[in-house]
Amino acid sequence: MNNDKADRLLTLYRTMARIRAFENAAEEASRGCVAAFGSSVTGTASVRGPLHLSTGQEAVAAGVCACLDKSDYLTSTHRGHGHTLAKGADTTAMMGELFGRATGTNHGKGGSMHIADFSVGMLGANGVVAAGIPIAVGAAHSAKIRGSGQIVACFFGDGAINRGPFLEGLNWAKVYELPVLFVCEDNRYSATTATQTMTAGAGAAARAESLGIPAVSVDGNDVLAVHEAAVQLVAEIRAGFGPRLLHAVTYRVKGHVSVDPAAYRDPGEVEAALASDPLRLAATRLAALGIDVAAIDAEAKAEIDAAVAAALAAPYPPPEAAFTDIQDTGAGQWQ
Amino acid sequence: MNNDKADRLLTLYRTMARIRAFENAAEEASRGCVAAFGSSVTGTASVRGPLHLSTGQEAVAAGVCACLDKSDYLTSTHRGHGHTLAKGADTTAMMGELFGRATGTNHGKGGSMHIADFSVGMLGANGVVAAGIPIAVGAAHSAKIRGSGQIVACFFGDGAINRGPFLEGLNWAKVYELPVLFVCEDNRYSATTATQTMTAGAGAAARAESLGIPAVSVDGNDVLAVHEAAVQLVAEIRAGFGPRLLHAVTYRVKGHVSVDPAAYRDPGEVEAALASDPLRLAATRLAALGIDVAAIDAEAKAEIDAAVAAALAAPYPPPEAAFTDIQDTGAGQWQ
Amino acid sequence: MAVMSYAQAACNALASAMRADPAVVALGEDIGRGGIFGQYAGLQQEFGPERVIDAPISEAAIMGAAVGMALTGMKPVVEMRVADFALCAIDEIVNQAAKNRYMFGGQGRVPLVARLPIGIWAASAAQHSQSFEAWFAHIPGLVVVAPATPADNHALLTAALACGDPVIYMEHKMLWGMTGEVDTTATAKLGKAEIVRPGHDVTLVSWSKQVHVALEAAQLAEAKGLSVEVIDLRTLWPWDRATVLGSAARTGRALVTHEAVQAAGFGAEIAATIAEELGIPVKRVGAPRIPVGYAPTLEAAAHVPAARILDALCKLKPC
Amino acid sequence: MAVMSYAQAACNALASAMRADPAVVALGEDIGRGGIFGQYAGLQQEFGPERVIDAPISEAAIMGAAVGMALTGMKPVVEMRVADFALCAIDEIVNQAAKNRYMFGGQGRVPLVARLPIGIWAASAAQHSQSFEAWFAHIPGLVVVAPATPADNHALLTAALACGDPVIYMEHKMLWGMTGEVDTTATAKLGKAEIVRPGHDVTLVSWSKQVHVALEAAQLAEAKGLSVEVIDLRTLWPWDRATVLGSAARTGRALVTHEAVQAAGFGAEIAATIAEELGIPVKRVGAPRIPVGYAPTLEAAAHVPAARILDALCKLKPC
Ligand SMILES: Cc1ncc(C[n+]2csc(CCOP(=O)(O)OP(=O)(O)O)c2C)c(N)n1
Ligand SMILES: Cc1ncc(C[n+]2csc(CCOP(=O)(O)OP(=O)(O)O)c2C)c(N)n1
Ligand SMILES: [Mg+2]
Ligand SMILES: [Mg+2]
Repeated sequence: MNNDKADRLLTLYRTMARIRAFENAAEEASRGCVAAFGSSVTGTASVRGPLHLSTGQEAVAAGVCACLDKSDYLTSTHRGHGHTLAKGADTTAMMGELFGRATGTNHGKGGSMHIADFSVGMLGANGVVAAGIPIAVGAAHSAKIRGSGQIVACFFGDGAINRGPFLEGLNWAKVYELPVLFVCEDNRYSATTATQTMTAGAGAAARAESLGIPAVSVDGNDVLAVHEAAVQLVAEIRAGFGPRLLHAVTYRVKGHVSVDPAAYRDPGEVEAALASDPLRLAATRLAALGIDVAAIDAEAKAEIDAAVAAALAAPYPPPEAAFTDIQDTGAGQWQ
Repeated sequence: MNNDKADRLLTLYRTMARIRAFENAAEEASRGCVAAFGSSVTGTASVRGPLHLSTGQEAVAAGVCACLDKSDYLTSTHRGHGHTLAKGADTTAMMGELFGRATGTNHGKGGSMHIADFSVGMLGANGVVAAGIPIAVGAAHSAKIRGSGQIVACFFGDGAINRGPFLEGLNWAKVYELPVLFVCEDNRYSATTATQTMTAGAGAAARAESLGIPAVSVDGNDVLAVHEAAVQLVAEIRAGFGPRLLHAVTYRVKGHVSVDPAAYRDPGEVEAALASDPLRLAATRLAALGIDVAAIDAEAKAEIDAAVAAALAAPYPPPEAAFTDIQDTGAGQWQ
Repeated sequence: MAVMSYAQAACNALASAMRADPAVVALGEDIGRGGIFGQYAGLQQEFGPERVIDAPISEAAIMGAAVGMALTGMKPVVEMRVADFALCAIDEIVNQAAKNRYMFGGQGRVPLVARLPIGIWAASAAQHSQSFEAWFAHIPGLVVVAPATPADNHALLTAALACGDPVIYMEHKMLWGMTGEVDTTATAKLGKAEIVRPGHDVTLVSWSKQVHVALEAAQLAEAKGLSVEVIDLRTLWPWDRATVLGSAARTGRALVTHEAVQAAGFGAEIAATIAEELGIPVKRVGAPRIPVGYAPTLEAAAHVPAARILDALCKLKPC
Repeated sequence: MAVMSYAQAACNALASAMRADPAVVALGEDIGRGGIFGQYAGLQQEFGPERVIDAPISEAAIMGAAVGMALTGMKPVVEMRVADFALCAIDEIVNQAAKNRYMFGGQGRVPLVARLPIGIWAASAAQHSQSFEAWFAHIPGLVVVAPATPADNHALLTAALACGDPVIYMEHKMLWGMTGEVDTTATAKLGKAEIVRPGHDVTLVSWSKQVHVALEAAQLAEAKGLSVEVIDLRTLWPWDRATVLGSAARTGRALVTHEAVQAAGFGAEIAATIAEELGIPVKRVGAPRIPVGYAPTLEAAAHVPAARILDALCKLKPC
């Protein structure tokens, strides 16, 4: 591995470590938070409501977002912390949002499922599976019309490829040769269902190709592989060759939401997946180059600990804020 | 051509001739009927409202439906007269429906866009593009659960493959290996738009194949070719091999609706298409075998003339009928 | 009589219907593993994957397929998980399921029950908290049901499965865990409201989880000397005009409260009808026309608490 | 002042907006060839296919893409052809366009105008005839506009394009060909109703094509000695409470009529509000809760003719 590549791996590792630390802290802060899978709300958690963790999937967010400029756009899913952080959002504001505080990226209006940071081009997580796809396509269409040179990274899960907007969005992107990178973050599950059992044919890449969209599949736990594939695809997109799809195979290490014990899964499967944890893989490679990640991990933890402390100390939005940011036309007429 | 084949062609020709006569009569009865494309309603036509003619596309309906049993199901589009007739519906009841009469297949409640004849398994035309696809899949799923041996023919246009339900329905059909024949009746237009310009990739067959559904493309104006392809696909479906797709390329000879002059098309293109008119092609082949179709044409015309006369003589549904066939629960509570 | 949760009651009613009638099937995402709220627990084990059908994330196809099944002899129960996701299947509900029987002149019927859980679910923000009952009440062809208790979830789901029309069946997400006595032999008639608390000063109409808030407000009002009659509508379409108008005529004052946004909510229909028919004082208390925010302070603003209902009651009759 | 059709007026307003602001684009099926009602005639010739964008038959993606465009600096006009097809894009309207600004804490705005033509269109049956204005009035975040004349279609579309909020803009399909004087420099304020006929016995509120039916009924009532004040609401959300309540307080009686199904229609909101605020006699006349049938006899049953309005007027004040 040459120096450049080692540097790149180090940078990518740092992003992954920050995401991992963020997810761990969010999970910790969410215990007892949501009524599902037999759990009920205790009301004491700092992070309330459904919390979808991307633990174990960090390589996809890190590898792809490292190819993006700040002015590029990104759309995400319900599982969007990693994408948001990797796109450059401030973790203090992010944690503030998960805690529902006025200091959050969305001033407490969205929470985990709707985390967004428009200031870094992150146009929002989305609570509706596949709903981000047409929005990404529209943003790419806008970039093309405006000749801005921006591109869009559009993340979605493996389950999303069975929803209509996947077809409609990809078809549109190809018809208008739009600058968008579709990223299927394939963690092999859709809530409690093994996605494979509900998916006909060879999956995301084959579907994209049937629409004339070139697609590449990678090991989504190998951050360098993800990054190199993304670099190539993004270069093609920036060169004006139209949309591309990246299919990154990874694994959802946690339950669907933080309270899901995921008892429907074979423990052996989970164990095998943990063995190819993306941080561990990258750390092993870095160790072979004589680089120890302990300091990076510690730094990441310190950053996130500070974010949690700040979130805990921050105020909730005032009740009046429930009536702002809706619409100017008719503002005040709430009945 | 052997005798069997000649007989088959003759049968297919008869169906096509009946559809053609039906469409011609409907067109005639609709002049001045609908406000669009610069026309306004004169109010005098017998067939009012949007009328989508399948003139020139008869080979697809005839070729496919000849493989179906009466107990098999069929779902259709806004352009459904041909499918309905070929599935075995009575033309007098059909014409009655177009005329909005109480004697119509739907007792005047649907009209051309919603023509249906459940008694022969024809589950309805549909005013919403692609909406018939999931319904067909559900009917096929039901047939499979009930072990009835029925199959479903699901017709849709080339424009419909860009709507989400196309993907969702085909994926579902393959996941559950359902007995359904998807038929993309590709007349190369979606209303005023050349479908090709709005369609990415290689089209219906490629998309089906990406979902693991075997697909066959045929010249949709060659009724024997359509029929032979359908026979093969239907045999596979009946044998339990799951869904299949037939892509039949034809041409929409008329405007999108009967009042559409289709001025957006190159006259040369239309002329070329007329040269490969499916009835003409079949008649030429039959002539080569010494069979003259004039008698069949005359018979078809007589049948449809009688249907028109019957429709004209039939009463409109009584006003009270506006309040029947809605729901039993709460019937009578209309406000 | 057994004590069951609201989720179990529905599960139990569905299991009984499936045992009695092989045409009843269920389809939806994640239901094979019992549904994420346990509202299908054990059903796939008992009835097999052919009748408790796991679906891809394809709401449009789920609802559309259910229409196709219903037309061809099945009685599908369709799971949408939360009503907000049913917005991905609206054409299938409104243009297909609701209109099929009419549009095709009565040739077919669509006996399906679509479960669209409504309501604010703690900290679930704008896309998982909506109550759309007014939308479906506006659509000819649909029956709209919203049970408030475990017992009603059993009896009304049973009635919905038997009625033969397409039913929008709206459970409330915050009620899944609510327990209560359930008589599994009890029957209910769709379109019949229930007077859940008698009173003589004001008629207070509600449905779903808000019935419990209404009862709370009625109790607070009693302390102030106001006797409030609380009606649980149970079925929103057809709604029980006789019970509501009868009660309102007796008390001479009416209030409607619901969790949904007040503007163009179903409370408007009831209030307008009472005003038209009786010309008596009438009021509504629904949610403000704002999305549901995530932070507890914001979410609180989207709720319709007992205190607001009490205020309105006291405006109708000073107390 | 020029005489234009309702379709031309919209076309003209859109062209002016596109000339003035390069961010305004239009997208939808068949609009490159002018739209099937001529409501985009000549626009692609003038502004090119980059700004008058032909779309595949992909309503969900059309609306979703418009949200993405609106968030990133464009002002898209979205064509849905008929409101019935917009049901294929409801998640995109309700969960995305309407909620984006709020859910993301005001980081973005969604200045899009979605054209959803409503109404019974001769002999078009159940899936091409619906009026859904009540649905959108129920959804926080959306502005709802329904012009009744060519002049208003010009002025209100111009206002909608300028307002910066997501607007559900509902033209009536039977009005496309209606001609009238249009002052292309006139402006309109969203949320302002207009008293289109003054009167002192009853206030009659309507919108869209039904305004013309209301005027017809008012004229019939005049012949019977009843003086009817007709209000064209123009914007359904925000609706002009001051004008409506002011008029109703003056006349002491109010009637609302709309073409949409009466049950849970927007008339309920107005009637309920009047009853709550003024406690005066109030009535509604909307369509029965039935789908629109194809045969002329059936279609007639779904219409709300002047005679029914007159009946209701005479019930409010014997005449
Ligand atoms: C339209 C819609 N249907 C259902 C859901 C409920 N739901 C939330 S996440 C999820 C699974 C999504 O799977 P996938 O796309 O693979 O993403 P992952 O959760 O694995 O990241 C489901 C079914 C939803 N949010 N939206
Ligand atoms: C969801 C939806 N969008 C738009 C329309 C309007 N529309 C009716 S037919 C048609 C074109 C359909 O093209 P295609 O599927 O190729 O069928 P064809 O008309 O060529 O038979 C369109 C856009 C519709 N009916 N439904
Ligand atoms: Mg997944
Ligand atoms: Mg076509």
